Amino acid sequence: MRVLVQQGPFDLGAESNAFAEGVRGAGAVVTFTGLVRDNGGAVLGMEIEHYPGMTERAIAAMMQQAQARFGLLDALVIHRHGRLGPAEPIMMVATAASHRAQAFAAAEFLMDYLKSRAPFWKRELGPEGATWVAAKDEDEAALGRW
Amino acid sequence: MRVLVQQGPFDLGAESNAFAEGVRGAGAVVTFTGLVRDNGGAVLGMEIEHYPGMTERAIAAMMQQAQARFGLLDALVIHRHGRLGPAEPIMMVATAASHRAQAFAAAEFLMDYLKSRAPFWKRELGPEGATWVAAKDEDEAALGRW
Amino acid sequence: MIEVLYFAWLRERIGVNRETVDTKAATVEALIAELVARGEGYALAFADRKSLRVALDQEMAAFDQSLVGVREVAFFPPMTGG
Amino acid sequence: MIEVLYFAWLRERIGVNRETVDTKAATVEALIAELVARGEGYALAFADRKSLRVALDQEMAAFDQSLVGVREVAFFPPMTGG
Repeated sequence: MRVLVQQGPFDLGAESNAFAEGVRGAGAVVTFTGLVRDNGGAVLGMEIEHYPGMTERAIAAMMQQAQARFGLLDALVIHRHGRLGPAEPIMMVATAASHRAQAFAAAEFLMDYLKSRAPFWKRELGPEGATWVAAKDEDEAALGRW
Repeated sequence: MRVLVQQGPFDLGAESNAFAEGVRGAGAVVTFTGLVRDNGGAVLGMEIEHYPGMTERAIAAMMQQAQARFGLLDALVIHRHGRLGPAEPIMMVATAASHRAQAFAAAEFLMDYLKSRAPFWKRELGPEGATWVAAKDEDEAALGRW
Repeated sequence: MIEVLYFAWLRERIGVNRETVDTKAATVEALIAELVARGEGYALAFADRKSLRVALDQEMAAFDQSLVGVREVAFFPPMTGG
Repeated sequence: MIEVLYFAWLRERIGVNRETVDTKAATVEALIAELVARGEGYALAFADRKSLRVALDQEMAAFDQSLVGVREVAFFPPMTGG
């Protein structure tokens, strides 16, 4: 299992291949990639603040929970911080399991936890300045299903 | 939207990158990759038979359903047939949507339909010969949730 | 004249993957009855109706469906894709 | 002495991202009360308790939790990762 918290971009394809090739005996690999939406030109970019140290700890804890709960064979989380342009990848999750149900569930579990329990704060850069992204009630509610 | 039914291997990473870069305005991209499990050496490979013509039609129909239902911005299905070795990728699905819930749901929907409604038949090659893979009740049941 | 296709273990039991059948069968059911009468391989292939699926012109169909206007009938076990 | 960190709009309202605070506050609540007394920026930052989260030594915590042995307290709004 691997956690990368970094400022620079990552290569979704290269990471996906390395992850899939590095797992032994998996039948299912799921990846999720979050991208900066441009909302029809209204978003010029994004700035992501984080809490160094706690971020890595919080994500590692989620991954251990996911592994125990869904019998994961492996998992990967990459999350960027700093300034990002429109359509740039923000983060990715990859999960590997014997069967598809576990791989999907673990990826969704990790995403729900990353949204609301990993110390990142997003600010959208629009034509009229920067706005902190508000946490959504539905994201908090999504945790209720686990 | 693109369907590829092919004998040769595909490059998960290259396909993932091309897919993610080709979608405009997406916030979420999910990929699923199915691999030949080796079951601790019990599986020496796999042979996949399919129904040329119907396969492409059936998959295209599923993709249109998924697009309408989950508001997909794009989708990709690649499925191989013929002879595959252990750990080789069998197939992949990619979905792109504005938000993660739709991208995940659409990928799971497509996987459930591909398992039970796309005309492929798998045969596992083991040390004692070839065995047709039996359809699982749980795969049929999985369709019930949509 | 109808083109009949067989896949997976149905193909293996019958011994061919496709054949042209001269038939006046009005439904899938009637066609199966004709085929079963051809011999042991066919009888074995069609024995377990719960494990049998049929497509008419590449669309999934029911056994009581009419063959009027149908050019291609395919018989196969439950699919195992993905 | 406790290291206090602020993130996102709490950091902006207070004007610093971290500071060392000489305090005898027994709980998070008590620490917040001390900080709020420091001025308008702090008062504004801590005004909406529903939008406030706290971590003690990098673990999420509740406002009534004790500060005994704690070296690092972080205040921030609900997280928006992923």
